[in-house]
Amino acid sequence: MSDLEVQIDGVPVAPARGWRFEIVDPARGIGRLVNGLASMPVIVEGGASDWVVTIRGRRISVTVRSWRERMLAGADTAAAARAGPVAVRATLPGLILSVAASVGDAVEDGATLLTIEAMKMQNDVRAPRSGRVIEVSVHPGQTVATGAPLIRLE
Amino acid sequence: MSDLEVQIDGVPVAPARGWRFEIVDPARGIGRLVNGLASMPVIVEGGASDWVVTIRGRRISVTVRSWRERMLAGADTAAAARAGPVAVRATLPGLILSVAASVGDAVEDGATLLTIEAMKMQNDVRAPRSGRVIEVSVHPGQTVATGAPLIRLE
Amino acid sequence: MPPFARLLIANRGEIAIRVIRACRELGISPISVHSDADVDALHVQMADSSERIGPPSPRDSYLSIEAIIDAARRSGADAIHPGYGFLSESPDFARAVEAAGLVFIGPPPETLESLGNKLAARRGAQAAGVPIVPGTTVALGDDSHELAGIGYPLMLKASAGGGGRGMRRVDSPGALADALVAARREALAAFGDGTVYAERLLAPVRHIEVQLLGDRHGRLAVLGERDCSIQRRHQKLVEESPSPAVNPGTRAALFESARRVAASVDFHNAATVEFLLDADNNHYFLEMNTRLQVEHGVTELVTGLDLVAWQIRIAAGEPLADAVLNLAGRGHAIEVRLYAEDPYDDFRPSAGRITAWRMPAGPGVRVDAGVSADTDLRTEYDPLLAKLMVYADDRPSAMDRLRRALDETLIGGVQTDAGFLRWLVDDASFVGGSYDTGLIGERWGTDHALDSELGALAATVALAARTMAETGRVRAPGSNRAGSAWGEVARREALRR
Amino acid sequence: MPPFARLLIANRGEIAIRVIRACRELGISPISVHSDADVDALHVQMADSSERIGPPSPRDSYLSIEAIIDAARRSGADAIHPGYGFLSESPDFARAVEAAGLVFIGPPPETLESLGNKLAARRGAQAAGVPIVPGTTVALGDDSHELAGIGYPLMLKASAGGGGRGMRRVDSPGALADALVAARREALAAFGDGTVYAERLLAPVRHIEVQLLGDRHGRLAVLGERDCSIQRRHQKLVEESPSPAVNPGTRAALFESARRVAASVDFHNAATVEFLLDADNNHYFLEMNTRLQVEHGVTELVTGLDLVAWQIRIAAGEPLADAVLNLAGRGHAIEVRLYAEDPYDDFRPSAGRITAWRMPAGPGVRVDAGVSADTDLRTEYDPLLAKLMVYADDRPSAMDRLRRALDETLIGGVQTDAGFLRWLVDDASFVGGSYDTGLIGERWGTDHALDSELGALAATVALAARTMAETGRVRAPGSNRAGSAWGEVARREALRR
Repeated sequence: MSDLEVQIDGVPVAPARGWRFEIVDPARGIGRLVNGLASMPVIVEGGASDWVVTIRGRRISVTVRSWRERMLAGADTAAAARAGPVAVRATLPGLILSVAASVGDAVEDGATLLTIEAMKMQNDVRAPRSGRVIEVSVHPGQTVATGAPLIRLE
Repeated sequence: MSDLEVQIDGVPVAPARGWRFEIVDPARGIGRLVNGLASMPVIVEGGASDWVVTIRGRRISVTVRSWRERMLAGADTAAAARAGPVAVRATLPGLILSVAASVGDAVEDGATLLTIEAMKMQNDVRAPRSGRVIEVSVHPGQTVATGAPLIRLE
Repeated sequence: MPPFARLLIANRGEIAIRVIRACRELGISPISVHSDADVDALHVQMADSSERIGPPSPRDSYLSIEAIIDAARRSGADAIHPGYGFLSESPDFARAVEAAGLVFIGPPPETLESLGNKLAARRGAQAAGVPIVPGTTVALGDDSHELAGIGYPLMLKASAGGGGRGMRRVDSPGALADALVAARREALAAFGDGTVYAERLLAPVRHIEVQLLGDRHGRLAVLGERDCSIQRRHQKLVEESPSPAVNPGTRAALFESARRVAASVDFHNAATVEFLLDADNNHYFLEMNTRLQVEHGVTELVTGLDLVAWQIRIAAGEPLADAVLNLAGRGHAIEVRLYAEDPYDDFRPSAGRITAWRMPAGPGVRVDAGVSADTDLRTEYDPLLAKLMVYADDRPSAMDRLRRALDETLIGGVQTDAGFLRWLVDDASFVGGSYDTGLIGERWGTDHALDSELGALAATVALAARTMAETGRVRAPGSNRAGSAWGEVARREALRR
Repeated sequence: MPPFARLLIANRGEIAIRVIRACRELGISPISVHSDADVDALHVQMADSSERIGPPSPRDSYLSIEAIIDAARRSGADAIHPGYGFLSESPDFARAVEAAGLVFIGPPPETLESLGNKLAARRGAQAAGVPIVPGTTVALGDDSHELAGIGYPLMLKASAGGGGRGMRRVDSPGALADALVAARREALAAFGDGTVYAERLLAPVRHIEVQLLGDRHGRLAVLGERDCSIQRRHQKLVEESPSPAVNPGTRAALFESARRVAASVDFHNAATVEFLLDADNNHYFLEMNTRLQVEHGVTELVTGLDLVAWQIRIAAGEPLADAVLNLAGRGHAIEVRLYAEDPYDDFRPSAGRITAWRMPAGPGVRVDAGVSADTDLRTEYDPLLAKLMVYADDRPSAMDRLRRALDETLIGGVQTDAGFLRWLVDDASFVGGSYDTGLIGERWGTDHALDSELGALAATVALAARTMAETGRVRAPGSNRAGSAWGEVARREALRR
């Protein structure tokens, strides 16, 4: 157990002193944090090393890894850093309203690549880093599912 | 399927014409009855041949048996009818307040045998049929669990 | 500033949760108590912390003054709310709380003492000029001649009684001697005091009560009446406010009597004065309960007030606001109590595990529940599961809302009185408002043969369920359910740590 | 006698359920409609029957006039309630309903037509002597000189607009031309009409609206105001009544303006007149919505009325009761909207399956929900999950109650705005009542780094969860859950039969 390390956004985090977690509804992941003087309802979802904890309405992604898992993950990240092109994918299913980027364009980090309508709202999809557009996989009027590749940057 | 027979209180019952059952929450046995014009929420619990259906707040025990199950059950009932003594058991856990019957008493069908306090209320336990008391297994002040034998009648 | 820092709730179930919610809103940290049977109870989960007070038997836990005072000391509470039932009207408990340097959310011990003696309360009301139910005002001896003037049928009642215990109906002089022996024995067993008195059995009669709030500065608010005439075993099942039987003149008379009774004792905090109302609109004092009533929510709905918050504020010395003193109710509220009881078998208590629990919601609906899905109902405690309350701008709309809310209510695993309540909202005497305390005996009765239409519907469901189960499409409760076993282990271990 | 026998609800989610409940209480059989995405939806389960109206895309289902009229014919409905959004303000729909011989629960098609044109509505209000937001009253051409008198910053708005679409803020004359092109394009795409107009951007300003009910006999009830100033993307998140910013004089002026606007059109049924209120208590007409508002429950709580029941009764020709005409509100109500949106990422919509769903209950709490545990949130539809409303006798108590209710609220599986709302009830400008429409931008802002205390608590939970999972004591959502797969199959099959 002492082998387990907790990270949030890649930063190691120590558990809160004096607090403990009690499960109330295991099927739904509902529980509470207690410290003898106060209590706070929480929800936990996930499994293995990837957990999402909801406290006071905020979903917090938490990684809990053993030493062995950390070693393996470190290798993955290093491999990813070496790789070149990056695929921009849809984070929500929706309707492509417009595509601002064309193959060959040089785009800056944060530039709007295209606009998706989802949940009655127009969402701009932005470049995750600077680069050159090497592929545009969608066109306006098309409906895309979550995870669908939209654009590739080199 | 046409092999299945439905009984309530030992009497065969035909399903309601025009109504069908839809399950809504299988884990909790929640569903509804619909006939195209109206709907009614229901709960179903149980398994195999023994079911309890709650409609409009009333729990109704329903037996659903195949031909084979009916044959086997018929044999059981016949055997039970031949048997002599009957055990009166606690239907609720509680505290024995008083015992009215003594070994050797001849009691009438419906006579009070003893009184149990359960859920803050005094409940009289009555004779299921006429007979002679051949055993008294409890005494006032004793706590009993559901199903505990209280008295045997011959 | 919150009136208290930490408040211990010496109760369980829905009323403990009701007080927890009031504490949260007032900025007070709520502390619950639990017997060994209640480690996983909802009221434990919702509090900031919970103290063990003993084994499941109420005598050794929720009724143990010593265990509760210990729990309050351990947890650093500065006040104790007793809820209703259990120790809520025990002068010894109130004294012990004060002796421990804590604030008791209720009236002074002396008031509990004098009103706990029903005979003394009858004499007090009579002295204050309030009509009482005809009967004796001193302890009954063995001489049946004392009762000659009352007339039969009559009721024998325990002077130390409450909650329907130690009551015996006597229909003729010949039955008196035996009944007297039985009533005394029952009263002695239940309350440690065999004193009984007699009241004429009035019928038809309605049970009307008046809600009071009094502060520690002599100010008294009269917050309308509740009609609690629908009862089984002398215990309430349904309450509404205003009463459909009370006209403005009668209301004024009831309020005046309630004020007089309150003025005759040293009262503060929340109390209810109970009356019987006969067909000619005469009212008779029955008793005064100096605690929160189960049915207080009905008054909250028509007044907009939070009675529990006011109880706590009053105990902390806060004066009643002027707006509370001059409050007029608005609209109509009805409460029905969801009990684990079988209305098809004389309202006999049922027990077991709740497999499904769906409560109604939406406009004008309030649910105060003490249980949820997977709660195990124990026979040691009161079978009240939840109070379903509705509010609307008039009585017919409230009735329609109640019917709708009951149709949304689903409880699986145990027989409840929901089927009776669903019948009730279609019953002409309830809908018409002309009912009295005899409703259940006369109109619900005891013959509850299953009608063939309901049987056919149940057959449809069971047949479909068996077919679905065999094709693996449904696993209904009753067969083993994944997860729950683990859950229990985890919960218990966490609490024991 | 019920006003109608069968009523079709041309909507989905919480508002469909709200109308279903009103139907049940009125003795009307409620019929729902569903797209292929909504076969298992709560509003389908709660109705007496449901008609399929097309594929998931709203354009082909909930916005298809033909499909809905067909569904009404098939099901034998005699009236249609449009809810809000979708076709609720479509004159074409209202006409089609009437042409089919059914009753439309709303105003006449001509009224929808004239008020749907925001420019015409501005002119109408001005003609009725009601102050309007400074700006143009005719369609904007390409000449920026028309706007010289308005001043910057200004807002471009679509004349056919609603719900925040087709709006563009312009900060300087140089940015006008591009903004005009963009606003026209967006308006044309959304509403098929590219007409835009300009209004001065007033700030700081509050958004106040007045609730009206009018019957078919010329009687009008003014049912108080709601403060809807807390918005993101020009859409409301929080509403309360009464407004903490409105004093009696301003209230009388707002009510008078609302009456004038209503009198200038042929209006009956439910409507809301929206105003902006500046720091000097000047009010300016914004628009009139002739339908039920999302936030109508806030008014129901302070008035005790059922607005949906009145909509249906009015449509059936019933006159407004005298008591409704002269109604004064009581107490204070606040509504917060639980949305599947990420407040830590600019309120971006989120989607997924709801794994846990616990709503608050108890005194003064009302929840109108459209989803429950295991609901799949689809991106085609509005991300509103539920409306949480509280009522108490004054604003501070309502605020305490809201905080308590939010603390009882638990939603798993998707990010919601619950964290923002929990922050809001501790925010000084909201608690103090001094907020304006700039609150989210100025006080919530965009920087939401996780504080270390919250991170440490999350770490505690995740570490314990992993340990419990490894010892088999808990199986959290995210790993596969037994039962749900079967359930879906069974549900779908049952509905297709």
